[in-house]
Amino acid sequence: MKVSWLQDQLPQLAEHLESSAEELNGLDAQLGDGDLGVTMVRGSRQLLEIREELPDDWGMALLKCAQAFTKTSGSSYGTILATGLMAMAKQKKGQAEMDSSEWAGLLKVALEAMQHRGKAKLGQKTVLDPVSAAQKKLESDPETGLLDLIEVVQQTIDEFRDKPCQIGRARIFQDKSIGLDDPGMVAFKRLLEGIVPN
Amino acid sequence: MKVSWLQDQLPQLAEHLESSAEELNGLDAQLGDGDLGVTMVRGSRQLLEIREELPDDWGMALLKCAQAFTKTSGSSYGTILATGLMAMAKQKKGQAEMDSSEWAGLLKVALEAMQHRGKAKLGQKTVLDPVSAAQKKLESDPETGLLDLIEVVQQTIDEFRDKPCQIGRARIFQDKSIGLDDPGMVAFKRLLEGIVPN
Amino acid sequence: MKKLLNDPYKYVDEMLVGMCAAHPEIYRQTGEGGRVIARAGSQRPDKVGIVSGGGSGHLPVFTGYVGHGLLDACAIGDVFASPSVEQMAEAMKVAHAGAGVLRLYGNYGGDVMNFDMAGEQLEMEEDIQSTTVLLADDVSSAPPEEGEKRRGVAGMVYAFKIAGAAAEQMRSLEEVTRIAQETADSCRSVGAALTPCTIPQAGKATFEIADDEMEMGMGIHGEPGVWRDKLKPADDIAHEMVDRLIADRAIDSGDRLSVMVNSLGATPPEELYILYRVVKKRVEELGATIVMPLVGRYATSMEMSGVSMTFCFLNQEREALLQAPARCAFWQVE
Amino acid sequence: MKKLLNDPYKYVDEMLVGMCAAHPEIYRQTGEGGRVIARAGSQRPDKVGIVSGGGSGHLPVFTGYVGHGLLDACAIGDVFASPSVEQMAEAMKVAHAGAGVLRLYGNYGGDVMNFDMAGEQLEMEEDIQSTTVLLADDVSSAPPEEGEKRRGVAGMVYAFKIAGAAAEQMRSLEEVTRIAQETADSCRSVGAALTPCTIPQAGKATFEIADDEMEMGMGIHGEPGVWRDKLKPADDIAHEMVDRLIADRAIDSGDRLSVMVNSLGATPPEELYILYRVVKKRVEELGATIVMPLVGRYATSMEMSGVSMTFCFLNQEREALLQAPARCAFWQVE
Ligand SMILES: Nc1ncnc2c1ncn2[C@@H]1O[C@H](COP(=O)(O)OP(=O)(O)O)[C@@H](O)[C@H]1O
Ligand SMILES: Nc1ncnc2c1ncn2[C@@H]1O[C@H](COP(=O)(O)OP(=O)(O)O)[C@@H](O)[C@H]1O
Ligand SMILES: [Mg+2]
Ligand SMILES: [Mg+2]
Ligand SMILES: [Mg+2]
Ligand SMILES: [Mg+2]
Repeated sequence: MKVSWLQDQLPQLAEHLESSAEELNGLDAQLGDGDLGVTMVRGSRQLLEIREELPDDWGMALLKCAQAFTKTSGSSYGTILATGLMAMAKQKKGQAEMDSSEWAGLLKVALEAMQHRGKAKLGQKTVLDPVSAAQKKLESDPETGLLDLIEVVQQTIDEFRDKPCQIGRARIFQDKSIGLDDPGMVAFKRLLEGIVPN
Repeated sequence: MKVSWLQDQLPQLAEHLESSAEELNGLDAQLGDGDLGVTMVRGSRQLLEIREELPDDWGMALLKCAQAFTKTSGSSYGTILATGLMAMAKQKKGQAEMDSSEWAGLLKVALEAMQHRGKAKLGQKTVLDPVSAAQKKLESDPETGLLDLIEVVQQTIDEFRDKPCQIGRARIFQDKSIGLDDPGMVAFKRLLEGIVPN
Repeated sequence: MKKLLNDPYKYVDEMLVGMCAAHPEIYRQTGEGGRVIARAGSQRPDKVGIVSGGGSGHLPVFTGYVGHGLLDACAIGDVFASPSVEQMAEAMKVAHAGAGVLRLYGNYGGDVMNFDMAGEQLEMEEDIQSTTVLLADDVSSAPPEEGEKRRGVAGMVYAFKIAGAAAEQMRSLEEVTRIAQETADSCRSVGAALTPCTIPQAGKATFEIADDEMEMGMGIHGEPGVWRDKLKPADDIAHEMVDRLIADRAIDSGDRLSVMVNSLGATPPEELYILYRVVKKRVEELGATIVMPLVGRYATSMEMSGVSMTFCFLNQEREALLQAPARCAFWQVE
Repeated sequence: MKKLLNDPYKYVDEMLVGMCAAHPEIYRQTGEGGRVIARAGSQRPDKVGIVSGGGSGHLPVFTGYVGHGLLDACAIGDVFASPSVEQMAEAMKVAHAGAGVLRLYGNYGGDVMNFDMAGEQLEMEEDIQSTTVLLADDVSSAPPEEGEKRRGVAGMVYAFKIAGAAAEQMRSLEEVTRIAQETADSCRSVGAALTPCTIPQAGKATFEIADDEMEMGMGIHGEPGVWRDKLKPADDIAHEMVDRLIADRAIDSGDRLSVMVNSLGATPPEELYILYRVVKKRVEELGATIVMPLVGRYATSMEMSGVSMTFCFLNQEREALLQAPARCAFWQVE
C-alpha cells in the first residue's frame, strides 16, 4: 500500500478518536491528569490538517505524523506515540510502498524506541504491553487481520486490569489503579479501531 | 486621702480584675479581638509590681499607674485608660493629698483627654459614656458614694445595650453589636467594683 | 487555613527571631521584648528617621520594609494588634539620629492612639521632634468626603519607598514629611478577599465566606467590604477594581503612575499576572503610563486569598524617589 | 482554594502575557503559542545557553528564573503538565548562542521524555550540542539507592543560580554541565503539605486532606508522601525535616551550606521564619555554617499550604557562584 492509503484512513480515524475523547479523558482522570482524550483529538486534528501535504515517501510521511503529536501535546502518550512513529519512519525512509508483512518488523522497532524513550519495562501496565502483544501475534502470523489484532489488544487490557500501574502519573495511584484499565492501552485499541480493514 | 490609700486598694483591685478576665475577654471576642481581659490583667499585675515604689506625690503616682498600662498592652483600652490617668496626674502634680470632692474635676480632665486621644464622641457606645455619666453625677452631687456611681455606670450600660458600637474594632460589627454590652463599659464597672468604699 | 506554629502566643516573637537570624545584615531586633526591628548597623547621623508600626501578620508590611532607602525602625504588635506605646516610643528613639522622626503608618484607631501618645511622650521626655503621616488609601473603607476615616493598606509601601529615598538624600524632616504626605495623598487602593486567614491566638478564621463567594472592598483584617457575591472571572474583578479606583481619582491622559497588583497571601503570582494584563490595558487606554509596576506580595494578611490593587500617582520628584535604590529582605530596587 | 482566572484553558497563556507585560526588561515571550519565555534582549554570543522547562503553577519556577545569571530560556506547559517537544526545542534554539545548551530541569517522566526527544531532534536538525542535568533532590520520593528515581523540587533553584553564574563567566558547556551536575548532586530537599491546590483545568483539589492533618514528604503535585497525621507543632516539623535531610546526607563539622526554607504557596513568610530558627540552630550545632539562607517563596504549587526545606552543600566554587550577581523578577542577588 501507498501513502495515499494512509491519507484515505485519516478522516475516519480522526472521527473515531473524537468520539472516544470523553472516554479516554475519563479513564486518564481516574489515574492521571485527564488529558489523554485531548491529546488524541489534538493529534488527529493536526493529522487532518497535514493530510493533503503528506509526501509519497513513507519515511517522510510517518515523520510528519509523528510531528503532528509532538507539536500538539506535551503529554506522555503523544511523545511515546511519536517516538514509535519516528522509529518506523527511519525504517521506511525512501520507500513509497509498504506491505502488511512488514508490520511485525515495524512494530518491533517502534516498541524498542518507545521503551528506550520512556524507560518503562514490559509488564508495567502501559501502552507498551498491547503493542508488544500485537507485535508478537504478527510475528507468529504475519497474515493476522486487523480485527484479530484488536482482539489481542483487548485480551492484554483484560489481563492487566487487576495489576497496578507502575509507570507514569498513574504510578502515584498504584493501588487505585488495580481494577482500572490503563488509559494508554485503551487509546491504542481505539487507534486500531479507527483503521478500516482493507 | 494619700497615695498609701491607693496602695492599699491595689491588691483587691487586681484580684477583682483577674476574676473578671474571662468575662471581659468573652465580651471583647464577640465584637473585637477578645483581649480586653488580658489587657486589664496585665495592667493590674504591673500595678502590683510597682505598688511599693509608688511615690507620695499623687501626680507621679498616677503617672506610674498610667505607664503600667502603656507598657503592658497595645490595645485601645489600655491606652485610653492611661490617657485618662495621665491627665489626672498632670492635675495632681506635686500634691500628696486628694479629696473625694476633687473626683468630679479629675474625671472631667480625664474624659477630655480620652476624647482627644481616641477621637470618639459621647454617645458612640464606648467607655467614654459611663465615664461621662459618672462625672456628671459627681458634679451634681460631690458626695455620691462608690456604690451609687457603680449604679450609674450600670444604668449607662443598660441604656446603650441596644445601640450600635460606632468606634474601635466593634464598629466593624455595628449591627451585631446591638444588644451586646460594650466591653470597655463593663471593664470600667469592674474597675470601680475593685475599689473598696471607705 | 492551617498554620505552622508552636505556642500561638509566641508566633510573633519566634517569627521575629527567625527573620533577624535569616537576614542579620538587614534587620536587628531591639526594644522591650524584642518588638522593635531596626536596621542592622548604626543610624547615619542627621538622617531623618522613619518609623512605622502596627500589627503583625502582614509581611513584608511593616517590619519587612526596614532597610536601606526604606524604614529605619518599626514597632510590631501581635497579629493584627497594635504595638504598645512603649514599643512605639522605642522605635522612635532608635530611629532618631538628630534630625527628627517621621511616623508613617496606616490609619487604624489603635495604632493612631498609641503612636500619638508615644510621640507626645518622646517630645516631653527627650525633645525629639516628630511628625505623623497616615496612610488612608483604601477607597472602599469610606466615601471621599470622609477620606480621613479611610484605612491604610498597600499604599503604604509606596510611602515607605518614596519617603525612605527622600530621607536617604538627607532631606529635612519637614521635606520628608511633605513628600510622605503627598505620596499618601497620591495613593488609592481597593481590595477583594476570597478567603479569611487565621489569627494564631484566636485559632479561628477572621470571618466566614462560602466556597464560591468573594467580597469586594474587604479590609486586610476582614473589615466588611462593599459587596459579597459569587466569585467572578478574573478580568471582571480587575475591571471593577480599576473602575473603583478611577472613580475616586481619575486617570488623565499623560499621567504617570505606578500600579501595584498585590496578593493578600495565598493568591499566587500566576493569578496576579492574569489581573495585571487588564490593568495595564485600562491605564494605557486612558493615555497614562505605568512606571515600575509592582506585581507580587507586598502587603499581606498571612494566608488570606485575595488581591489588592493600588495606584500611586507620580510627579517628577516622586518618580525619581520611587526608582532610587532600596534594599530589604523582601524588595530590592537598584 | 479559590482561583482568580477566566477560562481555565487560558490560565497559563494569560499569566505569561501578564508576566511579560509587567517585566518587559526581563522576559520576552516567544515560541509557538508563546510558550517559551526567553531573556529580553539578545543572547550574548558564545555564552552557554541554559534552558529549563516543565509544567506551570510553580512560579518563580521555572519561567520566573529566566534572567541575568540564571536561565536563558524556558519552555512552559499547562499547569503541572509537560511542555511539548516542539516548545522545548524552541527554547533550546533561542538559548543557543554558539556554545551549546544545557537542559537543566526536574526529574519527571514526561519532561524527561520530551526534553530528550527535543534534544535529539535538535542535534539532528541543527547540530546544536546539548547536555542534560536532572534535579532529583526530593529525599522522600525514593530511597538513596534509587536516587535516579527521585523527583526534582526546590533544589533546582540552586542549580539554576550556580550554573547560571558559571555560564555568565563564559565557561564551556562541559564546565557548566559539570558544575550543574555537582550542584544537583549537592542538594537534598524534603517537603510537607498542609493543603492541596487546584489545577485550573481540572477545577478541583489535587488531593484531599483533613482540616487537622498534614502530609510529610508529599511532592509538589500532590505525589504521596511518607506519612499523614495530625498537624504537628512547627518546631517538631522543622526538626523532622532536618533529621530526614541529614539522614540522607550527613552535615559534617566545617561544612558550608545554603539552606532554603520555602513556602509551597499559601504558607506565609511569618511561618517560614518560625521554622528557620530551628534549622539554623540545628545546622550550627553540627559545626556547619549557613551561607546565604533563602527563606521565602522560591518554588511553589500555586496556593498550596506547606513548606519544603533544601540543603545545598557548597564548595568554594559553588559558594562564589551562588553569591554572584543575578536578576529576575522574583530574585535578585547583587
Ligand atoms: N514511560 C512510559 N512508557 C510507556 N508508556 C507510558 C509511559 N508513561 C505513560 N505511558 C502511557 O501513557 C498513558 C498516559 O498518557 P498521558 O495521559 O499522555 O500521560 P500524562 O498526561 O501523564 O503525561 C498511560 O496510560 C501509559 O499507557
Ligand atoms: N477611640 C476610642 N475612644 C474611646 N474608647 C474606645 C475607643 N476605641 C475603643 N474604645 C473602648 O475600648 C474597648 C475595647 O478595648 P480593647 O479590647 O483594648 O480594644 P482593641 O483590642 O480593639 O484595641 C471598647 O469596648 C470601647 O469601650
Ligand atoms: Mg494524561
Ligand atoms: Mg498530561
Ligand atoms: Mg480588644
Ligand atoms: Mg487588641
